[in-house]
Order: sequence, then C-alpha cells, then structure tokens
Amino acid sequence: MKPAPFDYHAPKTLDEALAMLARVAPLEGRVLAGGQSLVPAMALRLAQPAHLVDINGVQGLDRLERDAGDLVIGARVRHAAFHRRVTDGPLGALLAQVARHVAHYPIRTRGTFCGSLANADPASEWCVVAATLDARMVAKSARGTRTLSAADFFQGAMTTALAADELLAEARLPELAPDTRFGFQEFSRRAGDFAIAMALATFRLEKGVMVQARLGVGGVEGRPRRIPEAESLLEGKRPGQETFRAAADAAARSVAPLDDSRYPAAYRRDLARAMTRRALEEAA
Amino acid sequence: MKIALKLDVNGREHAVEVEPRRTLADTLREDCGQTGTHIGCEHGVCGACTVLVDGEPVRACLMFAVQAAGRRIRTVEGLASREGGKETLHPLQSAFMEHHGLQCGYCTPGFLMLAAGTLERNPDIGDDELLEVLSSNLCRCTGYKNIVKAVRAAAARMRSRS
Amino acid sequence: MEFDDTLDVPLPPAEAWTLLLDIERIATCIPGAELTEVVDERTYKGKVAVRIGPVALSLVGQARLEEIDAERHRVSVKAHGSDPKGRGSTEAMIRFNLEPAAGGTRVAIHSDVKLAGAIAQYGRGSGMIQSVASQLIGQFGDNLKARIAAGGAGGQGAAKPISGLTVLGKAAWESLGKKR
Amino acid sequence: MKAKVVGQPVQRLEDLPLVTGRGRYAGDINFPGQLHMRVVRSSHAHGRIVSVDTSRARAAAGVAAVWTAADVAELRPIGLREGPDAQLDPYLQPILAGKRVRYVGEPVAVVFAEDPYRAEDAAELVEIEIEPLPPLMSAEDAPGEFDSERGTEPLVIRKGYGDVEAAFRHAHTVIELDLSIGRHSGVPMETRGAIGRYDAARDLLQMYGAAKVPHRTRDGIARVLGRDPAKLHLYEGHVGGGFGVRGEVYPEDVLVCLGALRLGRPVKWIEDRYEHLVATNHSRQQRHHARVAVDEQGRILALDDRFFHDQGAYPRTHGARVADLTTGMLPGPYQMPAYRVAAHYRLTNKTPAATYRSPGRYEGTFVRERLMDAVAARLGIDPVEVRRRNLIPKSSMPYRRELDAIGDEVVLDSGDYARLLDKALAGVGWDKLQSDLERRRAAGEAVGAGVAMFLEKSGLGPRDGAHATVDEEGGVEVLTGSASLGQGVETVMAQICADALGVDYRRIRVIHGQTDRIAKGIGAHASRATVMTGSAVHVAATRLRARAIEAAAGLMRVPPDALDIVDGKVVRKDSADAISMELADVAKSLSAEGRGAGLTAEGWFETDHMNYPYGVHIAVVKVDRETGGVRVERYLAAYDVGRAVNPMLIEGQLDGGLAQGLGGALLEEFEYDERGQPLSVTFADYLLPTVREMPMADIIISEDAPSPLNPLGIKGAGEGGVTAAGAAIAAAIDDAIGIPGAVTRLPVTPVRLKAILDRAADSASKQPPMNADRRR
Repeated sequence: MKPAPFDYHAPKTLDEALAMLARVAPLEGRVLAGGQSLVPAMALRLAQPAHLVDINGVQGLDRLERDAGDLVIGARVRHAAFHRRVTDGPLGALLAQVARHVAHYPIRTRGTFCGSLANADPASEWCVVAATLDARMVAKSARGTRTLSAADFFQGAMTTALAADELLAEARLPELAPDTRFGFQEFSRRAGDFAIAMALATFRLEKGVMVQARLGVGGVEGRPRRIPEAESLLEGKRPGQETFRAAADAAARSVAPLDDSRYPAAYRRDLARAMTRRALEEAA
Repeated sequence: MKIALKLDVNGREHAVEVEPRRTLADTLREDCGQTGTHIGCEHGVCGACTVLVDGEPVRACLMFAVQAAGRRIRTVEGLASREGGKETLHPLQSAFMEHHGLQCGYCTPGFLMLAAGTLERNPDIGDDELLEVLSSNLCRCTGYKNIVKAVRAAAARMRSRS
Repeated sequence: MEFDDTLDVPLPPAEAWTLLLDIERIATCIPGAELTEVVDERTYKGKVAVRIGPVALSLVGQARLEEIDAERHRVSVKAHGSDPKGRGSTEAMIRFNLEPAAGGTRVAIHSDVKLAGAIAQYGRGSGMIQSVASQLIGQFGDNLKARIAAGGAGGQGAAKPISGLTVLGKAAWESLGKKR
Repeated sequence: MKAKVVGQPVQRLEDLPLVTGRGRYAGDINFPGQLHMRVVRSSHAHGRIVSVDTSRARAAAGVAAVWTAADVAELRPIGLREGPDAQLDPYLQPILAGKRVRYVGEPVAVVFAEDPYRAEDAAELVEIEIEPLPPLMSAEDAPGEFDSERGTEPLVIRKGYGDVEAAFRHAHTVIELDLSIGRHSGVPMETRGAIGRYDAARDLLQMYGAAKVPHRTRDGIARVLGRDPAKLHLYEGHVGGGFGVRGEVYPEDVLVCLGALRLGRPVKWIEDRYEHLVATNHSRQQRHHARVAVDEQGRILALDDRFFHDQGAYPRTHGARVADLTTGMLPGPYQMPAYRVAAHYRLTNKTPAATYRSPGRYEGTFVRERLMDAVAARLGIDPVEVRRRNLIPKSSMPYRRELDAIGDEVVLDSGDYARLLDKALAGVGWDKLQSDLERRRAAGEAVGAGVAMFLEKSGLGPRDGAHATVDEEGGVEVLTGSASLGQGVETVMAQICADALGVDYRRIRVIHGQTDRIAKGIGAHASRATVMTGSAVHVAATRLRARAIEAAAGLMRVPPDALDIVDGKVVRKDSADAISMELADVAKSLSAEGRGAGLTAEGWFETDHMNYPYGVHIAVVKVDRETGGVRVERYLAAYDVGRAVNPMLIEGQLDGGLAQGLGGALLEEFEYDERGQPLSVTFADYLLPTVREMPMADIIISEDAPSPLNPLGIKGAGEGGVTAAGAAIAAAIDDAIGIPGAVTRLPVTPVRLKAILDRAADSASKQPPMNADRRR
C-alpha cells in the first residue's frame, strides 16, 4: 500500500501556487492540503496524481477571521482550529460542535476545512455546514478569482464546480445572528466514521415562532443541500414535536438517497427523517 | 527523483534522501532507524503510526517525509527522558505497564503518542473528551479497558506534577 | 450493479435511431470517450476517462453492438474495458430502447455494469459510482442535444473526463431522481 | 516458604521493550542486501487464467525477478497441519495459481525488487488476463464445480448419539431455527510478515516472522520445499497479535524461503492491510438449520442440527477443524439425551477460512443459546430458569459424552455450572437490573438484557516439554517450544517456574518460538500454552529444584529434606538465616565437577484429554429504534479457569476477547458483492470496535473447578471472552425490542435491525391474516 510516484511542488506564495497549478493541472496535477483523504486514496493507488502542489507552506492561506459579516476560513485552516470557538456567538459554537464529529483528533490536526469542501465527500460534515449556511467559496486560479455559492459549488458525489487548475483559497461563512439556535445530528457506525446521514438545523425565534429556518441534510444524497420543503414547514411556526415531525417527513420525502448494498436508499431516507427531527429538537 | 532533507526526530537531526512519495512513517522506520513507530494500515484509520509533529498527534502514514522537514517530530523512542545513562519512563509508559494497558504491544506506541500529545497539552482533559481522543486508535488485544485506566492514571500523575 | 436512466432527444424516433447508430459521431458525445479504432461495423475500440473525486480512471477496451432491432428501435451494446494502471476492469451491457415521446424520442437506457478490482472493492463506492454513471448519461444527453441543435457540428465534451469541470450537476441529479 | 507468585497479578516481563519502542516485530527485521517481495493477486473471484504477462514488470526499475505458477511448478501445495487427508488434499491451494483463480486476492504472480515501493510499482505492470467464471458465493447454494473432477463439497461431518427421531416424535414442543453467523476474523494490528534468508555456508534456510506454531510451520514449509526440516530454522520475534489466523503456513511464507534460496539474497515480505483483509484466513461463516425437542418443563430431549460451513476457496492448514469443533462442542454445558449434527463443509469463491479465537464455539454457542431463548419464549419460562433446568450438575462430573471433538473424546473434566451462573447473576444484580429495565421500557426506552452460557475447551494434548537451567550467574532460563502472540506467555511461565523452583520470577528468562533451540514444541494456540507448556515447566522446575537441593545437600553436608530454596538461595528450613548457598554456586560446583549438563532439568507433561473451562456472559443493550443502532451499556463475563496463574492477564484476555466477540456481533463482517468482489478491504469498511463502542466490562474470574488433568489445575483462559458475545447480544436485543427470536443473524447491523423493527411495525399495523381468510 505505497503511493505511486509523483512530482512534488511546494510553492511559498499564492501566485507561485496558482502558476504551478496552471502548469500541472492538465498533467494530472492536484492540490495537496491536509492530505487526509487524498493520501489514503493514493496509498490504495486509487488516486495516482502525477504532480502534487503542496499548499501547506503558502503564506496567507491560514486566514481565520471575521471580515464584512463573514467568517473567512483560509485553505490552510485545519479542522482542529475549530475545537475552540473561533467566534463568540452561535457560529463559533456550531463549528466547535460539528468539529467533534470530523473523523478523529489526529486527522483534525492535519485535515483542512477547505480541503473537505473541495473533496466534497457526501459524508463530510463541513460540506453540510457550508451548504446549510450558504457559504461562498472563493476559487482562485492563474485565470482569476471567482466566488461560488454552495448550491453551485457542490455538484454531486465528490464532484464540485472547481476547475482542475483552481484552488479553493477560502470559504466564507456568514455570521449568524446572536440569537440563532442550532442543532447538528449525525449517524455513523462507529465514533468518527463516515456519516451515513447528517442534519443541521438553524433558526431564530421571533415572538415564539421560528424564522430564518434552515435545514441541511448530508450523507444521504450525493451532495449536501438545504431542503426547502422542510424549511417552509418550519418558517413562522412555533417549535414543537408536531412541526418537527412534519418537517422531518418532508425532508425524508424530498431526498433522492444514494443506494448501495450496504446502506439502501430506504434506510438512508429513514435516517434523514430521524436526524432532521433530532437536529430540530436539539436546536429548540 | 529523490530529495535530500533534514528531519528533527526526538531532538536528533537525521539527514535523509527520499522520494516525495515516501511516507513519514516509512522514513522514520527505514531511513531514521526508529522502528518504534508501527505501521498498521497505511490509510490513516488504525493510528499505530501516530507520532507528534510540533507537539500535535498526526498519522505518520498520511504525511510525506518531505512535508516534515523543519518540524519537530517526536516518536515513542523519545518519550522516556534520559540523563547520562539513566532512562526515566514517561508517566504514560509506567502507567501502561502497571495497568496492563498492552498485550502484543503493536498499537502501544501509537496510543502512547496520541495520549502524550493530548495530556501534555491538557492534563485536565474531561473524561468524555479523553474517550473521544482515544477512539482515534485501534487496539485488538486489550478491549481498551486497561488502556483507559492507564491513561487516566497517567493524567492524574501529570496533573499532580504540573 | 443495474440502473436505469432516460434521456430525451428532440428528433423523431427514426432520425434519432440513425443518429444513435452512427457510432463515430455518437462517440464524440460520450463524455470523456475517445474512439481509437473501428474494428468492424459493429465493433469499436476506445477509451473512457472517468473521475470520482481524486480517482481519475481511464478505461481502455472495446464496445460491440450486440442486437440491433431496427423494427422496434432497440439496440444493446456490450462493452468491456480495463484501467491500464491495474485499478480495475468493467463489463457492461447497455440496452437502448427508443420510443416516440412529446418533442421527439425518449431513450430508455438500462445499464448492467459489472466491476472488478480496486474500483469495485471500495466499500462506499458503488453508490457513488452509480451517481457518477448517471451524471455521465445526463451529460451524454446534453451533448447529444447540443450536437443536434448545432446541426451535427462537433459535439462537446469529447475525450474530456467527466468531472466537476464538465458535469452539469442539475441534469445529473434529475436523472438520478428519475431512477426511483 | 516464600509467598507464591502463581495466582498473583504481577507485572509482565514483556512490557519494557514494548513501551519504549524497542520491540522487534517482523517489519523491524532487516538484512543487508535484502529484496522485497510483492504478491500479484487475482482481482476476479472465479475464472480461468488465460495469460500472465510479466515482461513489463521484469523490465521495471529495481526488479530482480518475477515469478508465475510455471516458475514454482515443483512446489507441492501447503498440506494440512495434522498430516495428509485423502478427502481434502485434492482441494489444496497451489502456491501460485496457474490454471484457475478461486478468490479475489489469490496469489498469481510474485515480484522481487529493491524496495517495497518499486515492488508495488512493478506488480502493477504484471498483466493477468482472466476469463471470468460464475462465482459461487453461498455455501447454501447447490454445490458447484471446483475443477473438472470435483465438486465444492469435499466432506460432510456427521456425529450424534441417542434416538433423535424418537425424541422428536414424543416431544412436547419442537422448535426450529434458521441462524447465520457472519464472516469475520482475527485481524491483528500487525499484518503478517516473513523474512527468508539462506546461509549457504551451512546450507541453512532461515525464516523470521514465525508465530503461533513455529515447529509445525517449519515442518509444513519443509514439506512444500521438499527440504529436511533440520535445515530450516524459524525465529519468532515480537508478534503483533495472532488470534488464530497468524502463524499458519501461507503461500507467502513459502515464497520468501524459495526466493532466498534461488536469488541468494534475503527476501522480506510485509503484508499490507488490503492484502491482510483478502489473503489472511477468514473465519466463522456458517448457516445453521437447528431443531430442538423439549418436554413441557423446557428440558431438552434432543438437538438436531444441519449446517453449512462457508470455507472459502480452499481448505487451509486446519482442514475441517472449525466445522468439526462446531459439531463436537455444540451441546455445551447442557444435558442432551440425544444429538445429531451434519456439517456440510463447502467451498465458495471467497478468501479461505480457518480458526479464529474460539473456533466453532462462538458459532455453536450462538446457535445453542438462541435455541434456549426460543424454548423459554415458547414455553413462557424465564430464560435463566430454562438454562438452569438443563445444566449438567456438578455431581455428574466427570461427564462423558458419546462424542468427539477434533478426534478427542469429549469428557467434561470438572465444573459447577449452576454456581457460576449464580455468581454472574449476582455480579450484575440481576433482579434489580430487571426492574430497572422494566421501568425504563415503560418510559419508552428500548433496553434489554440477555444471558448466555458456554463451554470452552483447552489444553489439547498429547504432550509438551520444557527445560529449566540455572546458569553460573544465578539466572534461570526456561526453554520452551511455546510461542508468544502478546498474551504474556513469558510472565506466566516465569511465575510457574518461580514457585516450583524458589526464585524471583523476574530472574527467569523464558525462551519460545526458536526452532533451533528446542526440537519440539506445540506453540501457542487453542488455549494450550498455559496448560500444556505451563505444566511441563512446572515439572521441569520441580525436578530442577530437587537436583539443586540434592547437590547442595552434599556440599552443605545436610540431609536434602532439611533444605529449601528461597529467593534463589538454598537455605536450611529450620534456620533460614543460617548458612545458605546461592543457586549460582550450586551450578558452578556442578559444572566444576563436570557432572552432567550442569544445573538443569527437563520436564514433560502428557494428557490424554482436553479440559473444559466454562462461562457466562450477560449483556445489557439499548436500541435506537429509528436508526437500528445498538449501544452496549453493560457487560459481564464470568469464566471458570480452574486456577488463575495471573488474574490480571486473564482479565486482560477476557476484556480483549470480548471486544472481538462484540465486533463479530455488531460491527465486523467481510462483505462481498454478487460477483465475489470483496467490499471490506480497508479499515474504513471492515469495522473493528473502538473504545467508544466498548463497555467497561465487569469480569468475574472463578476457580471453582480446578482441572484434575494437570498438576496446577489450570484451564486455558484465552477464549472465554469471545465465545458467548454473539449469543448474549442477540438475547439482549430481543429483550430490548420486545420481539423474542428477532435476531437470527450476526452481525446485527443497524440496517438489519431496522428492517426487523420495520417488519414488526408493518405486521402490527396490518390486520391479522386469519380474519382476512375468514372473510373470503
């Protein structure tokens, strides 16, 4: 289980990195960030990139700060950075809670937030967060910079809108209103395993009713997404078992789950229902 | 094409020449002669190869040696302290022996480094968080009970010292 | 694994049928596909590039038209290919069934894909492979439409691996949805 | 007399090098100029080999050689450990497949290169063309074709006694179950490894990385190579766990040896984890159709079982041992007036299977205990009471069954089964537990408890020997033919020797796993080491003590019976502080006088029967009805080992065994698709329990029934933590969801449990079909 040979490039600046990426992208070149998903795929020789552009030494990509109402997360920011609350208020708390579900501690010390988004594994917790909170992804290449909405960015199982020569330089998460409530629930076989289903719910209460309700589901379909059919059932309603059940049923109805011998579609659908309801209960 | 680099392993510098694809785990074992770091799966799940890089536990099978140049690497061989010819075991090492926290010993270096990286940073770690951290590595012999006992005991000892 | 997809072709069945059997032209519409040799009027050699996340596969092999039923506009294609890097091989039996539909022809595609080797053994893979396969077919349909719209001008996406670059996610997910 | 260490939880002698990174496992062993071997494996489950093209691989950088079946044509296949077997020998696996492949992972070619990376690069260049054949994926399906002459059912094992037919005819109730045990295995944290080396000067072939049964493995490899076993030495270093699968002879062991012989350079092979999961022995998978006849009191009248043993593609070194043990041990701790079993040993296109910790008993205990629970449910008797009514009473010991297991007549040597059951129930506070669970169920929680009882076996004979020697520095060497897989053999042997001889156990060096040091050895398997080798060490150390005292008596001019040995000194019993003599000096004087071999003694132990430890498992689980997830809240394992040499190590054995038992009950399974492609080839897909899935189990080590068959009364303790885990978890889940007999298949995955719950919900919501019939 030894990786196939590749050429290694360790640029120091973003411009060097993008220039290098532009050069090697057509030659099966890839970005190496935390490497916690890529390197296993290489060890199994499923992935055999001819070039790796290691961005771990690139200055400026370790940004983790608030900027114009967003939390900006640079390409080098590791999962472990979120163990402590990175912002006061609900967003920091939400990220800290979700971080505990991301694989295991020694993986979190290497793996990066943006790397998870770019890998777009259906089971990725950060992808659900990005999709649910409508994160914006900033993709840079020698050709320029473009900003993508989560809805456009995530296209399918391990498939994103990123071009081969593009680097996901940073992700921008909108700050949450101080009174935002949230709940995150995930089901996996063992501690730290790939999630089979996840749900993230956020809402605020105004005069006792839910507003700005968001519900995102991950692991169930090929890509994480918000479920408008469920959100609409929450908006303007008082939090309560009945409402939550209705929203959970709507979520279960409207997903088109992945289907494989191990976890049939029907099972993933049931999990989507359970995780949704529990996330809502947790938030309330 | 091999790359020449210097690795700081347990405070000692090792000059090695490796292909970019060579993992840190293989380099520590084969090029630096530090075979205490074990290889159990090579795809980042079992944790037998866990070492500390700049104080943080990482999977040495998921890092390329070229990425470790200039970082401080600590392996199980560097866990005990040595003064003159005398070796003083790390509290974790003694605790694993006292509480029968190992049988075949293959996963032990990984667990020791995982726990060392965690406890040295935070000896006051809560029990639930401790179990979460220990769930990072696999052991096939002990059923974990004695590993947990040993790490708790070592944590207590490290707290009383600090 | 077996799965069904459909795609709509804005041509009457008779024309769609002729187009579908014009392999050398059709090939240019198959995402990531490259026709390398015409063995005989029924047998073709080529390769298909597929990407699932960091896994970029290139399957080299041949496809053969097994049954051609011009009466009922049915054709079945038997294909096999293997990855030169030893990551696996595939055998596929794909049946196309053309039927008149509003706005032209509906092509029902039944795929029976058998994989062997590393690509088949990645436990979490089969679900993802199916979804990517459906993305392929979705994109094939789009290329086909584009080509028809362009009046038979060169199809897009030829010899270009399916990936984040080339998949039109939405279409793919619609076709996924149609499976159930 | 000095305080005894046998029975004390003393610290292990093994640990220091292991916690300081100084262990020497197979992967840590290197020789100058060594080559690295990589095996090229079939990616098809069943097919004809059309061609194997090695030209590109041979031309690759750093490649020394590439072999296919044609290059190893002279090798015999690996034979059965117990010798030739007319029924199974025609089915043995070739070292490299030449005509057919029969499982994904079967070795087809082998590459020797300068380093492991290059070896793997070159292995990718070997082009194997295979014409696929339909794979046979279930042992229950009609047997297919192994080759042109043979089918896929090499043998059927039939055993039994008593009038089964009559029992069923006159039974008050007959219960029939269809039960399946999943395919899982030992999966030690260290993968297999072997280093072959040829010393031309002495015409000596050496293999490092031996484990479990080094002497048997030496003989096995020698047979394949057609070489005199005396010219083949095996060396056991540290071993990263075995659990039954490691240490058997595999094709790779033969290939490193042949490579070293032919290429004139040391050859190193380290299995990677993918290889381990497709190439190292699988185990367990069986499907049982079992019936039991009982009277109105729930007493068993007869057990009738027909099962299909999924052996995988070929017999391995154990032959049919697992199926045979299942048949021999199925009746367990219960009285069973009549018994009939038929084991269909069948080949499928999966990785070959063999023994894994508690072979045949994990499977059989699941079947038997599921039957007991079914009897309880059907007759409305408490599950604990049903077991109590059927247990073999202490007064019947020794208890002879008209049955054999692996050729050994089953005579249960000793036991007080009912007493251990009481201890276990008291240990969990059974009555309070029941009322707590009742309350929680009333509050809507799906919680429940299950009890399972089992019989183990250990101390398989016929004999083992050991040497004990005091050197002139007073150090003691105990030389054994045993093996260490990490379980603490050195400590246990040292404890036994220390008490018998009268020295500090820490002064004792225990040698094991070196075939050039001792001519014979049984290694460490089937919980034999402590019983057989331990008893031999006891005999040797007792003789050594006598020799030392006799020699010292002459030198000290006192009668031998006035002397004792304490802390390595020969002292006078009456006044320990008076004149004494160091064992070292006794040794010196003996060799000075040139008397015999110095201060040394040999001991042999023989037994004609196995002995039978027994146990009780109690599980408490919580089921998540929405996800099918199961959490094990509490677990108790009670085990009677006759006499505990080191309780700390035994508890460790039980804790560790339990983790493996729970893994097989809830998580671990080798899955395949319909084409025979394995789907559990990484640690992300083959799920070992982590600390988070494990309860902090309560362990009761009981010493009620010492074995009369050996001087120390010891019974083996290696397997009792595994045996009843599947059965206890199944019972607890039934109880938690309130559906008796719900669990019929292991492992109980969330998907399967959810399906059970959904089916129950459906049938509850539908009208009973009876009414529907009447309306027609």
